[in-house]
Amino acid sequence: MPLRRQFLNKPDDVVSEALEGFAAAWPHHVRLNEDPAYVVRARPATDKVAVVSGGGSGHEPLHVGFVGTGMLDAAVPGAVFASPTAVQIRAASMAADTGRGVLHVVKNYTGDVLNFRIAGELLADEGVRSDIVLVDDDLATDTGDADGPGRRGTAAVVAVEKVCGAAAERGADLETLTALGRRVAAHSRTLSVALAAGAHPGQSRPSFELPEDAVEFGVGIHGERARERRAFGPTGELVPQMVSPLVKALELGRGEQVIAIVNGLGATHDLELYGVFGEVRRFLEGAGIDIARPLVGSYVTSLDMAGCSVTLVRADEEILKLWDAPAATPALTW
Amino acid sequence: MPLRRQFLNKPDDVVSEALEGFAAAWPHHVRLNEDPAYVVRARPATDKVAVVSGGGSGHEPLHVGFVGTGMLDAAVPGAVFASPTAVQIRAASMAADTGRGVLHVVKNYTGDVLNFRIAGELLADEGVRSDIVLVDDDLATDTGDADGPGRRGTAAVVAVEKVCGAAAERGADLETLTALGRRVAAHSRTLSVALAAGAHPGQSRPSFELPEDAVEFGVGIHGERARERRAFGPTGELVPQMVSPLVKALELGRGEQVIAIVNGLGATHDLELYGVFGEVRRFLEGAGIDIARPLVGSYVTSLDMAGCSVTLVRADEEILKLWDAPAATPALTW
Amino acid sequence: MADQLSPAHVERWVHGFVDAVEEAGDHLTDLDRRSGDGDFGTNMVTALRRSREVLAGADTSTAGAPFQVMGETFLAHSGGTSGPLFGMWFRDFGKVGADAGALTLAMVAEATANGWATLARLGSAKVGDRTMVDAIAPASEALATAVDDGSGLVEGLRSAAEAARRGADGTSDLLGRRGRTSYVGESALGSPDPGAVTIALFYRTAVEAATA
Amino acid sequence: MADQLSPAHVERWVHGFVDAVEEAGDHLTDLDRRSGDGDFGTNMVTALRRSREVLAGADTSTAGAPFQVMGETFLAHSGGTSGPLFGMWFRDFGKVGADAGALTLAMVAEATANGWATLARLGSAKVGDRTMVDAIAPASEALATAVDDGSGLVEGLRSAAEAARRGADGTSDLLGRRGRTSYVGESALGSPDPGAVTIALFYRTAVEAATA
Ligand SMILES: Nc1ncnc2c1ncn2[C@@H]1O[C@H](COP(=O)(O)OP(=O)(O)O)[C@@H](O)[C@H]1O
Ligand SMILES: Nc1ncnc2c1ncn2[C@@H]1O[C@H](COP(=O)(O)OP(=O)(O)O)[C@@H](O)[C@H]1O
Ligand SMILES: [Mg+2]
Ligand SMILES: [Mg+2]
Ligand SMILES: [Mg+2]
Ligand SMILES: [Mg+2]
Repeated sequence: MPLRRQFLNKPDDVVSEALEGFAAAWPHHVRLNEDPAYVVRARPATDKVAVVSGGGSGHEPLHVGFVGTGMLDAAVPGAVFASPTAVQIRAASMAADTGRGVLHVVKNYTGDVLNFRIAGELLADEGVRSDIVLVDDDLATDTGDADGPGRRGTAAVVAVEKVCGAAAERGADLETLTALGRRVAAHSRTLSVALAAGAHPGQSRPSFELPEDAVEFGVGIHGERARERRAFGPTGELVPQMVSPLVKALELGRGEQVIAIVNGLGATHDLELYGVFGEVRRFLEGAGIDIARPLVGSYVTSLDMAGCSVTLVRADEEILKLWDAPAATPALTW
Repeated sequence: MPLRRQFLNKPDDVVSEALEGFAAAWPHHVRLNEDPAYVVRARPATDKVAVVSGGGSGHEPLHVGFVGTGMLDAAVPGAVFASPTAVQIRAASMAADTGRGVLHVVKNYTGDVLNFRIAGELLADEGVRSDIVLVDDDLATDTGDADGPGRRGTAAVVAVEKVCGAAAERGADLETLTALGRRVAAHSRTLSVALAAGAHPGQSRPSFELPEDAVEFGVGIHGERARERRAFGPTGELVPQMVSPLVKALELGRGEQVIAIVNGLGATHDLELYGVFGEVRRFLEGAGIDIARPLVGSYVTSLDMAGCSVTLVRADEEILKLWDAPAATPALTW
Repeated sequence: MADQLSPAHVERWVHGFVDAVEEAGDHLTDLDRRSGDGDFGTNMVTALRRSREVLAGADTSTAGAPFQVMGETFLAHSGGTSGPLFGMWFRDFGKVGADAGALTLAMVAEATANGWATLARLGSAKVGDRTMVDAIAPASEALATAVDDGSGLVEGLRSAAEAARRGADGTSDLLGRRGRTSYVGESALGSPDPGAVTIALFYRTAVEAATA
Repeated sequence: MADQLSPAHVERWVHGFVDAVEEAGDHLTDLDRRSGDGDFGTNMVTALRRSREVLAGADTSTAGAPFQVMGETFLAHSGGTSGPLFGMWFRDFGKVGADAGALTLAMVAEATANGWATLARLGSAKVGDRTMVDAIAPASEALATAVDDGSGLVEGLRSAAEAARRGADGTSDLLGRRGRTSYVGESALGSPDPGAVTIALFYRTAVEAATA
């Protein structure tokens, strides 16, 4: 039975203690409000639309690691894998609002969507305008069922936060940002594969067990199992199974440009992530698709899951310019 | 039996494939020379002492991730956990040399020391001046035996590379840099604790097994066991056992300033690292020691080891100024 | 028998509701175990107890105040799906009674209609989806009829409570189409939806408060 | 019997050495297993085979050239402790013969003395530490004496080979104080140090090349 112990005190305090340590580690970037819990920039912006995101904890550096110039104005962390409350979101949004409204970047999960929608109503009562960009990039949950919960939101949220963050910094208004974020989200797809599940704080059992010859194909970022198991194999065999459906779903044609994100799910080593990226590159080269911008690292994790995701974002000149714009956050700076 | 599979093709190709992917992912930062393998800045400096480091692979982002403005001019990766060869080091050093000499930042391991010393002799034959700063911060291997191999080099190497990199960028000469680097190394100590060992590429067994109630205390970064096992416990109990000996070994007094590095060993989640950092802070506050600069993240890893290290570096105004100087590398940018 | 709900009546209603849910907590959790993930009762009781504590120190001089406190408490502290939904539910009652010295039957009817609309907007649940909306909708219709008919407060609340109970009971025969219960399919049949049962308790305790 | 080692002699020496280590490979690995980690023979044979391949295409018109090739090959490709040390060892032979049409006994003595100094500088091993230095030191002293005495090439090489062999044999009685063998303590006693044995082969094959 794989044992997965963690460095922690009481499991219930993991998030609040981590937030305290995080804020102390990045005093020039962020400031923590303890109750309700949210993180804002250390030097709040004064005249721009506020870009705010949030969701369950356990995905670090997402979202708190992306608070800073050029990305988020505030991040709202929930408990591990649980949505923040609407009151947290309202408080963070009001702290970040400069009077020009608030863009909520929300990963598509029932709880997150519900609480951000409620927060939007609460904010309206306070006279604060807000709107939601729903990020729903996980191709593994694309059932085509219009009545269902839709695709989950995963690593494409980083692209949405980067691009909208940069546009907001340049003065774009809320309508423009909402349209831009929705465009990025609509043109993003992700597939994730796990070699081993992570374990919840305080638990030593991973959230599922995998036989030696299988990978969890199309896994989510909350320790839930995928719909499919496939044969374990070398990256040269696994990666095309991930990238090919993304290309098809986005209907990417020869000569098109993408942002490609290879993301570690928590316990996957850089050596592996860069190897995976090499395979992504080989595949896309073969398809005549140009990786205009690469991003490789562990940005959206699922606790200590051994796994990785590949995200493709169709890019145009506007998106690339915003992607290249400066950012200064704990997790992403250029 | 914990299963630790990896994303890879042939285990023998892990390093070369990762390097290829790494270089493709950071084209504006680095350029890869394939044979002999080394990484240099994409835009080489023209008039400064070259700062070059290297060592076995499996510690990523160390060292290749620190190539860029303000840190390394070149990094020389060996096979997993094995020193690069002297010929690799010579080639990297000659590629990086601008005529003002080369500083080698070397972690204290027999193979690394031998190959860097040989490289120094080879370089002398080519008319290239070089000198070595040996980083030997691992307090767990401080036996006091003058004839022994001495303390191992671990996470303090990041501080040495950052500080010497910044000073080199400002024009310091080789003698000054060597003295500076040795000063930083002499005032640095680290202790590392593992909750689970990592596994070599292609192997599914971790390099050692731990009972549920024990931690490997004073572990290295090559999957080797520590001399000691201690009781597993909450971070509030484990962290003081790590920090207290560091304070003693450095003879840190009340009112002194340190750079504190909390480093993940590969599979340890940010939530945990920030929790650990919180405990480090509490302990040092109690001892009246000021964390002038914090750094929290996975910078010097041991494959997918679950564990973390705490490094303290005694800091003065010069060191802090150099620490704060801009850096633009794949793994560290500010 | 009151014909308006004074702030004291509303407080009694709210405390009666907290007590009733506390008493039914294990049963509600069990219902959620059959049709979801088995945390409903526990979450509900936790949030209600917290509300009771906050209420003890709060200014409840208007008829809406107790509901405003409950709304904020649920929105600030309660997780899961039902927590925020109940938060918005209570909030609509708080809004209607915000500046009022008492709640009339028409105001209860208005709050119920607003709350139904809010929940439908937020959770997209329609009647028949096996959610608390299946108790809210008949209660709302009963209240509207009572107001139209010029019924008295107690009579109107009684008809609402009766309608809500029947609606809740009826969820036993429904297949879930919203929330977690949509994943369990037929195995939930035979047990009512815990959210709907809780709404029935909400109107039952209103009657008790008005008649006590 | 030559009194100088021409480039052809040196090539024969080098190939003879490669063959001899190839033949002794398993035995050397076994010795390293007793006193270290059991990779010595394998590493050595791999690097020597690679050297032989490079030599086939290299310009070896000077007496030092084959050694230069071997030095570079070992430094570029051989891991472990002994690989780089042997690289530097061959390199010192390459340097002495760099521009020479032939190697005299004095030049072999000089290269040996230089190599010894290089290894001592790099590896800090002293005589008696159970390393290849325990074969090099007596060979170096024998060569110095031979040069002082005006001995012929073959005679001098023979005395070096004999001294190196005795030195290597003697390591069986030594406790390791450098490298991995320092960790295994007494359990290595009774078997000679593989590095020292290899140095003895180096001088034995020199004699064979000079007398063939
Ligand atoms: N979309 C929805 N709209 C209205 N009510 C809902 C919806 N989804 C679930 N519910 C109600 O919430 C109750 C379950 O609440 P809870 O246990 O907190 O949810 P979960 O544990 O699934 O997050 C159900 O009994 C149902 O009445
Ligand atoms: N410090 C040293 N100086 C000289 N020779 C050494 C030293 N350490 C080891 N050796 C030689 O290296 C040989 C072992 O080589 P090798 O198996 O490549 O080393 P390892 O596997 O320990 O890295 C020993 O037999 C010894 O002759
Ligand atoms: Mg539930
Ligand atoms: Mg639940
Ligand atoms: Mg060996
Ligand atoms: Mg070895």
